[in-house]
Amino acid sequence: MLGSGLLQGLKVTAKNLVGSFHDPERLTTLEYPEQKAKLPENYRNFPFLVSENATDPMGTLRCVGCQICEKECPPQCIYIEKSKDKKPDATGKMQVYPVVFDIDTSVCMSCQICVEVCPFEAIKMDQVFEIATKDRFTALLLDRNQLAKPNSYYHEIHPTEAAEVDARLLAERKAAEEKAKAAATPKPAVAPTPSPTATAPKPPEAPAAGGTPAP
Amino acid sequence: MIGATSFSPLLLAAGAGADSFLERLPLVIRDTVAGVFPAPLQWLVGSTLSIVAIVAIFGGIFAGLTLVERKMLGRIQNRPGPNRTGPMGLLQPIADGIKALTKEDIVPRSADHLLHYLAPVALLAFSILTFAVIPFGRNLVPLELDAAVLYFFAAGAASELAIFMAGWASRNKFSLLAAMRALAQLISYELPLLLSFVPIIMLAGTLSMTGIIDAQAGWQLGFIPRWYIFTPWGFAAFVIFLIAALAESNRSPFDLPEAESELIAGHLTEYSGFKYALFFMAEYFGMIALSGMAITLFLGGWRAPLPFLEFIPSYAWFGAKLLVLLLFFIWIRGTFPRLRIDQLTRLAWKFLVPLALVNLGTAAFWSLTSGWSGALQLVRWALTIAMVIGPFVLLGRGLSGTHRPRTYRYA
Amino acid sequence: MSGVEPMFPSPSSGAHVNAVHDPFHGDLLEVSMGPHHPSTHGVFRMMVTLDGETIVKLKPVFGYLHRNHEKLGENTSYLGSMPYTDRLDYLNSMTNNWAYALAVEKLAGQPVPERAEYLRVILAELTRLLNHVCLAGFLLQDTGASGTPLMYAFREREKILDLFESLSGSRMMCNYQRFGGCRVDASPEWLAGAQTITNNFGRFLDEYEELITGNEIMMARTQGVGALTPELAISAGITGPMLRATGVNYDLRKVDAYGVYSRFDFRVPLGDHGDTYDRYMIRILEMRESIKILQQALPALPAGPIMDPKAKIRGFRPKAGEAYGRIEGPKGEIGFYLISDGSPNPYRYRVRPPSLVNLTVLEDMCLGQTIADAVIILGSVDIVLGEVDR
Amino acid sequence: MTIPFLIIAFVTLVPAAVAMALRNLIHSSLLLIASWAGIAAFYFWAGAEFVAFAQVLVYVGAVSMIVLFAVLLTRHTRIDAGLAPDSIGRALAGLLAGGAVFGVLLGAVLSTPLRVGAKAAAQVPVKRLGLELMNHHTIALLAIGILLTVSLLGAVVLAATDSKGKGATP
Repeated sequence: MLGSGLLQGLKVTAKNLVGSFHDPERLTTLEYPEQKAKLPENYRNFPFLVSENATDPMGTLRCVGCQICEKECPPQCIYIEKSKDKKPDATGKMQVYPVVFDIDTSVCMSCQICVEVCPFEAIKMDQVFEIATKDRFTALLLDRNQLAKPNSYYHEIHPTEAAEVDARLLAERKAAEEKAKAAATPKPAVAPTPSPTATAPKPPEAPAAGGTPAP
Repeated sequence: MIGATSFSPLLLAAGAGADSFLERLPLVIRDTVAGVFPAPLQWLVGSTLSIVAIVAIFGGIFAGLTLVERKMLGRIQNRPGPNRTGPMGLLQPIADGIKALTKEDIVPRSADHLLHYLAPVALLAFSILTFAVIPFGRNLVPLELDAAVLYFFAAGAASELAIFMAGWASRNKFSLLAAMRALAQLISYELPLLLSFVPIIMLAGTLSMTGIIDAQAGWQLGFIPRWYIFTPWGFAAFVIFLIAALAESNRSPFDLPEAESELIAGHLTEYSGFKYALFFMAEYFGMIALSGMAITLFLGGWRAPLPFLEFIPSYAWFGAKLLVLLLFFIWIRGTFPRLRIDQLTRLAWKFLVPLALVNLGTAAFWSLTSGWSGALQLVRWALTIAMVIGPFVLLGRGLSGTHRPRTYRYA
Repeated sequence: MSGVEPMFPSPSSGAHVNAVHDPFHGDLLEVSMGPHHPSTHGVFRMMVTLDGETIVKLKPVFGYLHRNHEKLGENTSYLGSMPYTDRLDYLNSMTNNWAYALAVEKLAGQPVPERAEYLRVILAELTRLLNHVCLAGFLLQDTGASGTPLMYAFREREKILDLFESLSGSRMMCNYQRFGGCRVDASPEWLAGAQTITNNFGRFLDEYEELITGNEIMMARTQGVGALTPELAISAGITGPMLRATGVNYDLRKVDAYGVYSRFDFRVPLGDHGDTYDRYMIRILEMRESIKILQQALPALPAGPIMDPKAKIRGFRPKAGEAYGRIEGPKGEIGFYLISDGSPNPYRYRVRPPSLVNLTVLEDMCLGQTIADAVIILGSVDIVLGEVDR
Repeated sequence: MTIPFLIIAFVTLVPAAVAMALRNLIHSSLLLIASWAGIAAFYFWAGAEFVAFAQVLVYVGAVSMIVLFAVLLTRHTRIDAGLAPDSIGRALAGLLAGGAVFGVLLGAVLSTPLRVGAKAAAQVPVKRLGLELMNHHTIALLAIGILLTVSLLGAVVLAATDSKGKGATP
């Protein structure tokens, strides 16, 4: 019959009209400023530099200025200048640290390749997306002070990931101490314990290069 | 004096009607206001009062309608619709009004300035003229004309002129193409619109609105009102009238002139600011006037649907029916895609006009056999229904012959 | 077009339009639709020459969104190009990633673990649902239904995008596949979420079909409009739902049987007329087939690593040679052709964009139709300008 | 000669006169439509409502469209073509012809037996009009009906053959 398709269409829209008053499935709008959507844990926006504690962010930056992320970043939006002197890092080894670490967030596309290739777990993805600014140039170029955030914050936004990373770093630190103890005591006959390879449960971030930057 | 006798002031209700205070309220107001002025001026004051009342009330209904439309479309599409301005978005019409007023009114340099300015004014004038004859309530008949229905369509027909002026004055290829489309659509749907109400005139025996409403008075079998929509030919005429009304007011399946996906905004491309708002007001007034007409012709004007509901004042019933029809218009806008120009004119000439003509015959048969009673009554109903359904199915097959949902094979 | 003397001076304010005189058809109207036009799905322009309402000539103009994707590919490492493939056909980033990863794996002979193969099939079918729902919504929007079907389509699309966000971190720019597997493992809650979505999708499709497929106006507007003959489709290299709508049985998932598609049983719908209605219906039926694949793949997801342990992320130098990896993307055959000279950057990086190839026959389909049909025909070709212009 | 009569006469005659003088064809046709509305006002003033509405419906609604379409679709006239009389002789001939027609009309009007009544005629209800038409003037009504149907069918046939000739659209 000629009009039956049209009447069916009307029935569907009527069902949705009535449904939108009682069925949450049929009213999907989220009133943004008042109700905020819960971000999934894997959500990533712009990167940030992880520092061991909040008190002295510049002193305890995990980043050692190895510039791997600068080379691997597809749109080349990271700029690093190494320091002349060295300072001990978490495992006590003397490491260079970045004097200048800029990320141009107007170029960065949050693709998290820098996180993937960083052997030192020094850069992670943030979850802040309300970063509108009026100033187009300086405000979008974040220097290391604006980028640095404590490890506790990292635990806050990516709990499971942060836990695995801490477990791995702890293992490395213990292995480094044993090696140091073994080296300090007389030369034992047996060969030094092999440096711990990638432990199984870790998400395949990057094969931990045992502290020495890969070429 | 100009036709002093024909422009009679608000008529006192002829019918018995409940004399409740609410029913006579409009008359009381008119008499008190007119009483202040000297005798010769009283007619003038009465008319201006009704004009002011119509423009104010229907201006308000227009404002409310824009909000209701956006809220209802939103709800159909699983979203709440405007709810930021005012408590439930209630201040949205005021916000739209201010926006329309403050927006810059750009007139293209090569446009025909006089016509460009005159087009929205003419369109709005013609569509407001049509409100003069619609009886909103028992005592709310602005103008009691003997040939009221003809007056209504005369005013409606002139609005095509305004659309042509708008399309032509913008001197823009798109708006000229769209103005041509709009005219083709309006002219081809004028015929079904007129033909669908001719059977009503034939059976009611009069062209005046109050006469038609009186012809629909009384109840069948105790509680079914004797409205024309409850007769088979009346229902068919009502459907044709609604389809044609949709096309006349450029509403959803027929909103071809403002087909955004093709010709940007049709003949409204070169309008902005308050002129654009005027066009919209004219479109909504046209829609309200046509639904008012449909109510008067088919749904018994301001009559209550059930005998024991007579205590509610008549203009409340008119308002309720108007609301139902307007919501139906919005509901259709939220559901159907748009017809192409050739399909649209083919629907008018090859489907609606023949159906309306056949309906004329059915109504004639209905009026001739009004004497039948008892068993013959059933025969009469069956025959009329057959005379309505038969041509519908035959013409329908011709219209969408090849279009059928298809079945698909799988590799 | 000879004698372009403007009989009717095109007003400066109006759209760029002039009247041309053509010896065969008399006075024509040359109208430019786009690049800034409400219904051209992005920055795409059609120079349409009209005789009254019917189209006499249609010249597509594109390139407004050209971002030099392939030359960039030659200057970044293999891994560096992966996030750029999200931006090719920005509606289906998962299938773009998979096509690129497949090409590089073929180049480097990189094996992929079982779980990653299954995950890739699941994500590709979810992307197919996403893309076809988007198409149905946009097509109806072009025919004039004021947003209602589009909103229903987007309501379903959002659920799938939330899945992608909780898995890969971003709704549309997933950057999820790597050479030799996937980047992040799918948690059990994620798999449960995917299962509920696939189960409810069938119900949504029935409601959607009830609203649209039987609708007389929709049938009148799309049946017999923009018909494409199988011969022309094959010779023009059309692939994907557009080709199957003309009745040619060619689906890479069956032809190449790449990944683990051979383990799932699904059917390939074929049309007979090749017009806009068929192209719309083929995509609806393909969605139903994708649901069937998902319902088979999700429970059968094996445990195990999702990344081949020997796969290298940095310093990835495939041996010299060339490879062409292709998959059945939602819009057609999306392929990546790579030539490697042993350095970390590819020597040549070429993308085969299905949208561009399907677009080449736009004029053949639009000749003789009206301007209102041209909009729908363009909608049914389902182009995304990111992929057309690269 | 009451004031409304003068106003309506002004509204009818002046637009027609201006329409003749204007260069822009569209403006002049719109003014022509305005003068038709003036004629409808005359009917109103005379109390014949039905004829007034019919006049508005037919002329201002439909015939105006035909005039505007004709002006628009005739391709070869420059839209703003204002034909200045190119020779005095032609202008004089025009005036002469106009004057002659005016004289004949004036003679007919003055010699008719219609009495110039100051009071408007009695209000004729539409029902009586209908009955009158159907009883005394049925032949005239049917003849006009047939004429219109024939012209309608002719138009449809013409349109059908015309579109086929120029390459039918699918």
